[in-house]
Amino acid sequence: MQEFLQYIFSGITNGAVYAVIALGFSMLYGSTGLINFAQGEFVMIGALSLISLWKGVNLPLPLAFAGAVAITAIAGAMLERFAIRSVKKPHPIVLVIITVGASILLRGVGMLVWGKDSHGSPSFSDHAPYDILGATLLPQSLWILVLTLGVVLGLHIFHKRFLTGRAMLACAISTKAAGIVGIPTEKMVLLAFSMSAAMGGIGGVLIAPLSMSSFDMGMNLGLKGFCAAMIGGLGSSWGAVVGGLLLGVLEALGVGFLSSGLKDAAAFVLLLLILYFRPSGLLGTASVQRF
Amino acid sequence: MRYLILMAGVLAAGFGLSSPYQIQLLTFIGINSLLALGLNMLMGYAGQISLGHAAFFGLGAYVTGVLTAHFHWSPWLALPVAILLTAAAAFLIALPLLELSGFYLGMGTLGFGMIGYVVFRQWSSLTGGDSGLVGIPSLELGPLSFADAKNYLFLVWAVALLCIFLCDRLIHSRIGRALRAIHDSERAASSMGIDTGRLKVHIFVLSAVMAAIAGFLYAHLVSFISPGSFDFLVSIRIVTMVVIGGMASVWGALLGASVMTILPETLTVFTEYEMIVYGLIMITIMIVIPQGLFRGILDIYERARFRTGSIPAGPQA
Amino acid sequence: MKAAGIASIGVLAAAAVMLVMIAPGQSWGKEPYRIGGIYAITGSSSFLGDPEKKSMEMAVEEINSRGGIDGHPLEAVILDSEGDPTKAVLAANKLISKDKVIAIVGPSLTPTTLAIVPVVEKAGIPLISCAAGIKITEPVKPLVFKTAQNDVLAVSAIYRHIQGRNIKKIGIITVENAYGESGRDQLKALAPKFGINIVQAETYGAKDTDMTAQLAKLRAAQPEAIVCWGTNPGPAVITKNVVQMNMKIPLYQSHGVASPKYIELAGPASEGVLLPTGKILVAEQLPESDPQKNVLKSYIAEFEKRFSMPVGGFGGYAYDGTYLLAAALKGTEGDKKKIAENMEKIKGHAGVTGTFAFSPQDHNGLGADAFVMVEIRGGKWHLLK
Amino acid sequence: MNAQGSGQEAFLPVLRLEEISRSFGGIQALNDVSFEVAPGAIHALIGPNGAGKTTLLNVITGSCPPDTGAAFLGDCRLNGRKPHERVSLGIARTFQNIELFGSMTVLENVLVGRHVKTRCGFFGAMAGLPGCSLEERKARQRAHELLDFVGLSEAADWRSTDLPFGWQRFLEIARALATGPKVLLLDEPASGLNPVETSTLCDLLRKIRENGVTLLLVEHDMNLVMEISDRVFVLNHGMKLADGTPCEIQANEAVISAYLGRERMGGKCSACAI
Repeated sequence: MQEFLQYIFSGITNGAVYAVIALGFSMLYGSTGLINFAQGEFVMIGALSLISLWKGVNLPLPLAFAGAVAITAIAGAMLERFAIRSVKKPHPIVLVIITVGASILLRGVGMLVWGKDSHGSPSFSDHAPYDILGATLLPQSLWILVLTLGVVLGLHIFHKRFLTGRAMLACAISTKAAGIVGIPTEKMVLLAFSMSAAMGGIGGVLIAPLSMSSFDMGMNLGLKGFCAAMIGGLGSSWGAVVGGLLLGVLEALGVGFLSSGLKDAAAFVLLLLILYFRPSGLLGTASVQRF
Repeated sequence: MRYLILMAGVLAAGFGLSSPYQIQLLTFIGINSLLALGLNMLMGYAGQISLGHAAFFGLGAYVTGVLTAHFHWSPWLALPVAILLTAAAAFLIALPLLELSGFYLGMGTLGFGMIGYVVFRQWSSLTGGDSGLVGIPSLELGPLSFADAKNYLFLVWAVALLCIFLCDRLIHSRIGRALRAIHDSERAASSMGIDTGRLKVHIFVLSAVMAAIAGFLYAHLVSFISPGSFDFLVSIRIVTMVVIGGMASVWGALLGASVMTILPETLTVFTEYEMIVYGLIMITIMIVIPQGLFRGILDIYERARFRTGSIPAGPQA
Repeated sequence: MKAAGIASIGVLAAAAVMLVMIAPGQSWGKEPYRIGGIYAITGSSSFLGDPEKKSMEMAVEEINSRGGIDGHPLEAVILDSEGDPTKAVLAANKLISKDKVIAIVGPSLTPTTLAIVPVVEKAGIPLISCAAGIKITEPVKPLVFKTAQNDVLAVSAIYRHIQGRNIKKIGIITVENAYGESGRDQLKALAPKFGINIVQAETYGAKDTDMTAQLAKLRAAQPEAIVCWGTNPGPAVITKNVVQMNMKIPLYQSHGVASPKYIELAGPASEGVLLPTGKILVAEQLPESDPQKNVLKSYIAEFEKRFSMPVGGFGGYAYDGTYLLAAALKGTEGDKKKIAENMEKIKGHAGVTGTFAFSPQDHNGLGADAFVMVEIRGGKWHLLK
Repeated sequence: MNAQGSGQEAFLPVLRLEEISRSFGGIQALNDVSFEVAPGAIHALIGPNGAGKTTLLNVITGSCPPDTGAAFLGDCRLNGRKPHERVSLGIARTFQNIELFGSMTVLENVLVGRHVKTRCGFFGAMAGLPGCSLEERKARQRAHELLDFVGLSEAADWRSTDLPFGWQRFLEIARALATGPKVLLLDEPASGLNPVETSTLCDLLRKIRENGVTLLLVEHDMNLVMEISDRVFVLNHGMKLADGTPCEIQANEAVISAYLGRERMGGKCSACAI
């Protein structure tokens, strides 16, 4: 029981991080129909920026948090402005390769800026870990969970309540029609890119105190986040959350009841099963035709 | 004709080159060409992406590696086994996914690729696990020993040329037309009586088999394999070769494979900046000539081939 | 006077420039010995390759400043494998055919080493690997040597310490790569010899972010100590997790974390962690009688001065490799076969990693004294016993 | 069904729909529609927008399976057969928004149409078997004949999407004919054509009928429908409203009130006497 609870805690902690990263994938796909393979690199930038701003520059945590997210958002906006928008005939595969190129580029930049070593970061708060029925719950896990839910709720409200959010949804449904009714579609794409990059940045900020961060941390997290987004249903915010948590918990249970070496396989077997039996994802409704 | 030129080129290079480094590089280009060619058939003609081709590459390499190193089979016996196993795996992956349109195959292959990677690492009693599988013998055919780097170069390129030739033939046949039709309009292709799902499964299997052959050649060339050579990044690299070279063109695959093999070798002079330069080059190529290097170069030729002058270049690949 | 001084400086500078331009052929009476280096300078194993490259460059300069080998200067050509076997094979071929090296030091990793072994054997070039894997030197290949300690030595050191504390049940957690796999195999193989029972064996991915699930499973098996086998940053995360989960049992790490980075990453959680390491981390605590003391002192001083970064345990593999190669080169006039033969004759060579004594049966040349056990106390390495 | 068929008429209907229903969500697109298509004739399917014409076409081609009811081609029950299987059985179609294979030449487009009439497979093509090259030669010959037939032989080597719009229509028809259909379904073949092209189309459709291919066209151009159709079906709100010769339809009160309203029907009854 004690172990089981520990697996769940561990799974939820990792899962919440996957969820935030998945959210970035999902919201970009939802508004532009694009899969950004550089998403993991935004996680890396977020994590390392936080460490630099918080520990290096000694900014207070909230400021460092905001700064790190802002840096990733700017990186995302630059990716859209200088690379994605420059493509004249945007065939999806060409755009995907551009994001792959961007991920290599960003990793290179990360290596130059932060070096090849790993960096650690303290937790957001100094509380001692909680002991629940013998299982340990880290305060950082609570932070991650709360902030993840906050991000999803924020996104939900943005899409439902704000004019810009609704305009973005309109672009997702039909760029042409949105353009005709006067929505600046180019700006919307730019905004979608920087928002999804910011999600990646938040994921990085959340994970930095939990683990060690280095310039090459992005790919693995990006893949997991992408997997989570697929499981939950691309384009669905709540799907991303469900997918992320499910993936995290499944991995932890895989460690507990199978073998730790097979836990990555477990994630991808789940992905295949979802594809076979429910291709639109657990919560996905949109017919997935692009790419 | 083009084959003759290429063949002459390879022969000249083979006999002209004395540096084992250049010979080895050319051999790797041949192996990568096989990989890119197979994936090009899938991406360029069936309009599907595979993000797990490294797993098929690895399957080919590991099957022959395990059979020859552990069980002392003849490589020539192991080759058909590798091909059959890879074909079966590809068939099982593709069957449920290719019925659906969209990018499901890409996602499925991504999952398959990761699972393959985990299996290569975890089944250590057979695969040698993370530290790799040693003792894969070199190839021999009667009195001809392919332990000699030059002979191996010729072998790899003979296989690559044969595959290019066969694929070229296939593309210009009934099946190839059907594939291009699927790529242009799946609805219309289906209304022409083309079994789109089945054909896509077939081309996927073909593409996986070519990757397996490349894996076979790689394993016996390096005589050592480890999971790191078949991870997700390798899958991405193969996709990149196809796109950079140009989709829907066997020659584009060749060009893409060459560029992507030589580029990292030449970029080492940038040391710390290597990744940045590499990423920039990829992005720039895609922005400037999204149809790929080969198409980009042949644009003018294409314009001349169709009578009217104002044709947008290349198929919308 | 002043003018003369400036003039003489000018002349000196010009001479120096000319020397550099026509060097090295002119300044030395003899042709340089060109040797190759292949390291994972970039990529995920750059923590190994980077200091190795630096140490090799350093060693070459030191040797040349002492007059080279039989009057021949050393010249090193160093390539990056990025930890990729295919790239390593290409690099080896490039070194052999283009740069015409007479021997190679490196690569950094077991897979990259195993990948280039056939290449160097075909070319008849001696190879001194910096990787740990036992597959490299067992079975013995005439041309292949290595300077990194076999994992079996590290495992023995840990197990002896565990035995001394009268602990019988341990849990192990190893990283999923060649290093962790080799460690896992040795940990399992040697346990019965020391009367130790491995109650639970777990693994973790090198890029995993949280290992509490694995540790919970370990805890359930109720071991009396945990042995973790990996390279940074994973073990640092595990160290933190162990403390967070309030597991009050000794934690042993492998020599893979033996760098100041580990203490920095794990922070206060590293207090009391035990690990085997080469003597480099505790050089100043060694008794004066230790044969390695002088080598270590000069290596550490030179490395920290030159690169202004703290020294770790990995660069020494390439440093020793270069010096061993230099020793073996004496009197060979570049004959590759003789280099290998000379290597096998080297005895009592005090290096950074240990005291090497090669033989035709032993191409690693290190004994149990290559490792000492240290404990982390107050953020510092503390030599035990 | 044989008994029914032989008892009713002297010939077997080439295409027969029995009580087809199909709904999308809450909308009943087709409701219990039955009709028969006689061989060797031109049939038209008309009805106001949203009457279910295209859905019916999709039911026949198999891209939209019916909820209930059955479709037959001759003796052969079509239900459960995939679209591409139906093509080899003899059902070909064209699209309302022309769907050519844009990367191919005009000739190649028609050659794709020969797909079901040729056999050469993966290995045959790769190995270059003599049977395959022979088959390819024959296919090319047939494709040239068909281009001749629709009057596009001049443009055989053009890229298909470079053809003027009207010609693309004819190419699509040639491509559909290449599959050797028994029944050819045309989805609004005259839309977007100018009057000259429409009359050429009219001639072409008659020529196709003379070659023994049954035609079923969905069309809005009443002049065309009334001029060339042998029989007209009228759909309204997913139900069959009327079925008869153009003259009968023009006279049908229900049709006039429901579909044509006060508008006078195009074409002259005398012009379409058979």
